[in-house]
Amino acid sequence: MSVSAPDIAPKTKPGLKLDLKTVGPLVALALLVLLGISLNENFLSYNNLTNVLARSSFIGIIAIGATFVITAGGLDLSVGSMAAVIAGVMIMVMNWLIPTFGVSWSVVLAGMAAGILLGGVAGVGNGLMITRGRIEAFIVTLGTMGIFRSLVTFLANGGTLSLNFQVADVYRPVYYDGLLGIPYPILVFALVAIGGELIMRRTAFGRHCAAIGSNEQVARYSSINVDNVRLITYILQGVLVAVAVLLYVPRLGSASSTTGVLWELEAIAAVIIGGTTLKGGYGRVWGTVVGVIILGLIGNILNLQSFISPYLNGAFQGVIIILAVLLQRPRRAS
Amino acid sequence: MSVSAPDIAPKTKPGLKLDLKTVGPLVALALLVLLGISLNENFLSYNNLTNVLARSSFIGIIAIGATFVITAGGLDLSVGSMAAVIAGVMIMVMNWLIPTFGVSWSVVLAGMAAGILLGGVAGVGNGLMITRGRIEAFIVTLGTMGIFRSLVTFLANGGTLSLNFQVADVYRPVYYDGLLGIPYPILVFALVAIGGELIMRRTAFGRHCAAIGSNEQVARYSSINVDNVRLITYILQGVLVAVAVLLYVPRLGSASSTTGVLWELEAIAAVIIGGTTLKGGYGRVWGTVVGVIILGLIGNILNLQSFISPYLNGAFQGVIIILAVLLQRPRRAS
Amino acid sequence: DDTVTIGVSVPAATHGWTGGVNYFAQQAIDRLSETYPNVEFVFASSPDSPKQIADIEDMVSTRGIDALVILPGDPDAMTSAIKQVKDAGKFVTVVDRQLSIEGVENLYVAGDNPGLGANAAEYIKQALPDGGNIVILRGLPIPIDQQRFDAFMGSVEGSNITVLGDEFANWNRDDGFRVMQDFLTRYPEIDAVWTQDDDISLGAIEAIRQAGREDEMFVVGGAGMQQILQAVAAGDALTPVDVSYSPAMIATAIELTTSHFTGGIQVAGRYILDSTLITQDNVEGFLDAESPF
Amino acid sequence: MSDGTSAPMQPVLAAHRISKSFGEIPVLFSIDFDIRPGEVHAIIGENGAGKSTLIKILSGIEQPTSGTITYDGQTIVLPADGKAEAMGIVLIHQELNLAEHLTVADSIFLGRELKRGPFLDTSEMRRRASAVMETLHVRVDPNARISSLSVADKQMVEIAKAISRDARVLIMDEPTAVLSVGETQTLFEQIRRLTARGVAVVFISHKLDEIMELADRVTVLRDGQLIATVGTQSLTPDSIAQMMVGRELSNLYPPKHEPDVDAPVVLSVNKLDAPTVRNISFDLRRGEILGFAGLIGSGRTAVAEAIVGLAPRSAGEIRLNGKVVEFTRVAQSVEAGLAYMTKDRKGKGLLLNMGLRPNLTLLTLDKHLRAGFLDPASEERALERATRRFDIRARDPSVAVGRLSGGNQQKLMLGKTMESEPDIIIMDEPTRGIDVGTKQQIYHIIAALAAEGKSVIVISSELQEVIGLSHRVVVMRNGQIAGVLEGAEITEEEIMRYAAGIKQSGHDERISA
Ligand SMILES: Nc1ncnc2c1ncn2[C@@H]1O[C@H](COP(=O)(O)OP(=O)(O)OP(=O)(O)O)[C@@H](O)[C@H]1O
Ligand SMILES: Nc1ncnc2c1ncn2[C@@H]1O[C@H](COP(=O)(O)OP(=O)(O)OP(=O)(O)O)[C@@H](O)[C@H]1O
Ligand SMILES: [Mg+2]
Ligand SMILES: [Mg+2]
Repeated sequence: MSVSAPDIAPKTKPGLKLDLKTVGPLVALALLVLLGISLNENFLSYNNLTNVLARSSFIGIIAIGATFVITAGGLDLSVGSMAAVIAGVMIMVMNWLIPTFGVSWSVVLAGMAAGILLGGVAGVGNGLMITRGRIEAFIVTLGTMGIFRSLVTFLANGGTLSLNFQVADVYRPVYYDGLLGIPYPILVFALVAIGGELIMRRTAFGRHCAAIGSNEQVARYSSINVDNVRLITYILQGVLVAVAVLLYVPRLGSASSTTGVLWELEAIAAVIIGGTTLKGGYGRVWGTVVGVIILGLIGNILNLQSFISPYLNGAFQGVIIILAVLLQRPRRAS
Repeated sequence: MSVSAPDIAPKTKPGLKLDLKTVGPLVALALLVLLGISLNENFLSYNNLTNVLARSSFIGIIAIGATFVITAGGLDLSVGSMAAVIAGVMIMVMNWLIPTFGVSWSVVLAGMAAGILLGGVAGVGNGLMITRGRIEAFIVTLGTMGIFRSLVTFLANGGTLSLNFQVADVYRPVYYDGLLGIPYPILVFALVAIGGELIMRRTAFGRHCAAIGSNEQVARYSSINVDNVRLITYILQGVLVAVAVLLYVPRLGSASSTTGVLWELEAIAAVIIGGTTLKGGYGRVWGTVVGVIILGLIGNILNLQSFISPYLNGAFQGVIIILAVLLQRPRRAS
Repeated sequence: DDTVTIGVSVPAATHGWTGGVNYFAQQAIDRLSETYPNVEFVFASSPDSPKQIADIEDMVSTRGIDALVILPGDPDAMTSAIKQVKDAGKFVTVVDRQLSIEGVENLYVAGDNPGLGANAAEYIKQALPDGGNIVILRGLPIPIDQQRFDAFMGSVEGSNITVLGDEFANWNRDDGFRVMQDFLTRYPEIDAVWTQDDDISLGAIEAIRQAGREDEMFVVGGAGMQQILQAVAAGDALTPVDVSYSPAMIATAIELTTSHFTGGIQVAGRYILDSTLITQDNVEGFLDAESPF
Repeated sequence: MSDGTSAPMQPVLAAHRISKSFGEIPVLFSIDFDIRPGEVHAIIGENGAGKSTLIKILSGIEQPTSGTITYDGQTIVLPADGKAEAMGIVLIHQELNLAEHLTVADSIFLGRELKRGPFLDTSEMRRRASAVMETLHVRVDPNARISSLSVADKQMVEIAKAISRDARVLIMDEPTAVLSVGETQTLFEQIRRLTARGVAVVFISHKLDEIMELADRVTVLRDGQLIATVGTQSLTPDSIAQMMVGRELSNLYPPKHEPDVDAPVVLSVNKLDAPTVRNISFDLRRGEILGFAGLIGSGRTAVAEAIVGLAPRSAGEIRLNGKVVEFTRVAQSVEAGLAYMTKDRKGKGLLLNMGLRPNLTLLTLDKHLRAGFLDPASEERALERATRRFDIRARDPSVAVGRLSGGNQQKLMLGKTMESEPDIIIMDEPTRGIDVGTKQQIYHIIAALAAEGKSVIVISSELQEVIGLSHRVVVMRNGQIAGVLEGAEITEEEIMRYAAGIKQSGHDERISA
């Protein structure tokens, strides 16, 4: 608030306003949890909660990358297809290495390395076209979305790429096991979230993302290398997509042209539900985590009840998404 | 790239720059046409051209609405599902009126009226939530996208809603016939495009859209009723979706949960290929028309050849979309 | 001019089964073009009905096809467009899905969707003679799914089988996994799962294994995916049977259509490929090491 | 402080025969300019003369079309994009240059964040931000978001940002345009402190008294040409003005007409309460120029915005020509003949990405309709008229207004407001960033409007302007009216007394003529 007048005009309390905007997603989450509890006594069970969190972890990790991209004023529509291509290539690499290295962890590690590498390269590709090529991010990533999707269909010959069964058995624990009862996917998700929050809040890079998204020219005049920062957000996004895929592949051991369809929309929705501004300039990673969990719970709750016709699942989802954001909407801009 | 050394550095000439930005989509279109001609002698045939234009007209009419929404700084992801619901309701209304009115044009007209009305109402719904409810357009229309999609699934009971065959025969000419050899869909598309271009360029409303998209505060201080203008863009979008559906129903005679899937992405892509700015503030309807035709031709050209594996169609599409925009990319913003 | 052009139009590979359709179609095309140098094929794979209509329009107006083999993604939406191809004097073969008016196609090659549902139901009734609880993982909300579902429900009606719940799993492994996990949370007692599709089954099976409840129930899928068939052959108690609904029917349709032009045989009428119950006893006939599906 | 031209020291930064064109359009012709350690070198000139362009070149934001730059005697090419800051050349842009989403502390340290290990040292940055703001006597929370600050506070943040840099050359483009007298004085103190340490300062302002007070040397630009560089001692405000404008500037302010005490009251505000202001009552007569004075943030803008319907009103009554009006949207007030010109031209006044024509007619598009459609020819005529009347200089008429010089943007905004032909005009800081020559024209326009029977409210932080123009002056303090001055009472001292709260009229007294 500016200096301005004291003791008069009780203006809309900034405290309350700030609070709603901050706790909005949390309130929505709490309401959903209450709904879940009221529908099914198993809702709060260890099994159900770890199930929901573990399967939300892919989108979650991707959405954390998207938080950076969007905060810096960008957009990445290609993440779903990128995930599919990375999964496909990982599987092919592992299958292809078995004759040489046998069924072993080294094959899995090589596959993982290939995945991360590919994610980074895909991110570099998107990022360079957007920053150096000066093409609208929406178009670049819409284009690469088509390209990646085609590529995986082509690699899988229209069908499904399946991981060799023995390697899959070696790899399986990465999704299904855990530490101290917490499945690995949840642990990785938590680590990425904490790291993301730290980077966003506590590093110059995070600050620069917000500055660029808020006002690119100001950032440039402050001698921030706008192109590089933006490029890094896309690379980060690519690498995080790959990390998500590292957890995805051991779950079902396959990839096809349907892998990751619409993940981009889900990730962006989670980011915005979490309170990040779509036009850039302000992002919060913890909000994204809440957004992801909200989306995960909606699906879970729908499966736990029988009142709503399955035909109307999408409508329920739509209503909840709107309500979750309604809870944190700004008052009339002045 | 930025301006580098001194000494009469011949800066990118503003004349040329403007031209490229303007003719970019046209150049892309011309190149595609040349490619088409080289691939197949029938490419330029009357039949092929009217086929391509007529089937592009649905997306075209929707994309013209999207041009206004986007110019005014908004976004509508719900158009595809909205189209499905409108088609479904139109079919139900017509089927339901047959017992009363018999198979006649009046039934078709009643169906059309219902469609337009529903489109307007859907637009009002989106618009009110965005303007009065102050919820991010992305979220509102993502929500209604789910809601509309569910609704049509529900109405169709998970299957397909089919128009009574006799009424379909009455209605069919609206897609397949024409005036002076030009199919009606192309005529309607042309009319909507001309009207849209006039509204955008030559009316206060068009100017207001650009002003709002450019800077909402300035618009407000310039006595523009920001909320109303924005609301009208969504209503216009809804009505134009309905107009597109009026042409779509006689072509397919049915509606199901898969009707109109991904139309929103195609419409937005056409708008941006045409040179409208995704963040708002500048829009051009003729550009959108060119964008729609480019997208239509890509599909057509893919069918003219057998070199590219159908699995890679999406990749070809992606590359062309990126190239089309590359042709009009801005030089380094200063 | 004795060259013949045959258009083949199928839906894009948006799930495993359509992936198989794409695969078998291309394989048949490759094989037949080699055998018959004077037959040219035009292949298109389309994500939705307007695109599929566009594709067949293009085949007629720019590629000059003599025959069309089509697996319509949404038959109701495609009917009038296919009828136009027929009216233009082309030979039309429709695969898998019934058009909404009769007598358009010259040749109809189809699987049996209601049969798929009914066969699965019959097996479950027989496997659970004392009754039991089952859950259903459906595909996408489109007519095929509805036909399978209706037939299944019709068949279990009046028996002592209780359908606990049904949700859409979109013919997709990931969704099969997700929905099954939640069903396992929700229902402590499940005796059988009907997924009507092997892709969904694969996801559901992983969820059941994760929950450690593979001894309590079995899964009946559909379509005859090799991975499941191998499990059937191996006597896996979790997947004792499968119901055939082979995507290779597209290849049959292409072959028949080609022979109409090359072999001088008049082919016409309806070829219905039964949805048979595949058990450990007859699984040999369905195994095919080459098939990607 | 150095003593002007007499002690020629080696310049830190110098420009030699610098020319600059934007596309085909030349804006600077062979300019020589240098700046020495410890001096304040002012640049003055009319709007669009090329001042901002020159200093952008001197700080690497723009590259010259020809000519060279030397730094410490070495010929160099300055790095682009503010990287010259690392070399000690720091620029405060003419237009506010802050990212609205960031906090004050974030903004001050943007691009050179303090770190502890890999992480930001936020507490240290906050502490240092507070300390700088302290030296500038600005009371803003370092955690406040920029978007919540007033224009003046934003400017102070910019200044804080600049002086907290380790500058050898500090270039300021009209830093005082949005500042009050007090804030200006604080800034000058800081500038003197810096020059004493040998920092070289380039200072641009249209306020000639500031130039006289602060500068050691003055460079005058006109139409992109260098007119002269002279020591300040040899100048008077009149001679500077003459060099700038190229003609004699006699009376800055037009002669005041006697206010007509019988003229009808056209606008009457009674006990108005609105966000940040309370109990506002005053009358405005036909043909009257009513000044609004007060410290920045005293609520003058808030009053204006509440009157025209831009801000909600919680209590009170507004009468226009005797009739009670309830404006909830600006369109209604414009319709009723009451127009408000904002002081925030960049954020609320102009569409920076659009051309002059759409900006000029945005408020009054209805006047350019023919058969329901816009008539570009009619808009073009309006632009020609406004260009002549307000002397808007755009070398390239198709340029986006964001590229116009600051003063010309202001003139365009004035033209836009006047397009609605209002009977009552509220002008918020009407001459912000305008050169003296044009200022004189604008003052005469305002006087002529009043003589025609229009009424004008002038909100201004330049006391001279309020005093020179107004028939009566309302002084605001802390969101309330502290007093109303008339005739001989209208003096700087008297206004300051009310504005500072030393003097106050009775609380419930109805304040009117
Ligand atoms: N990027 C640009 N593109 C085109 N023209 C420009 C650009 N920047 C400045 N100009 C033009 O250069 C001329 C000089 O502008 P400049 O901003 O240097 O003036 P100024 O002396 O600072 O004026 P003021 O006192 O109004 O701030 C103006 O005619 C302006 O329109
Ligand atoms: N806390 C607030 N709540 C709502 N509006 C505010 C608040 N603070 C300022 N404003 C509005 O912001 C705008 C500009 O504020 P600013 O502080 O520059 O002006 P002001 O307080 O009116 O002072 P001045 O006398 O300098 O014009 C005004 O419209 C004012 O009503
Ligand atoms: Mg300037
Ligand atoms: Mg103020």
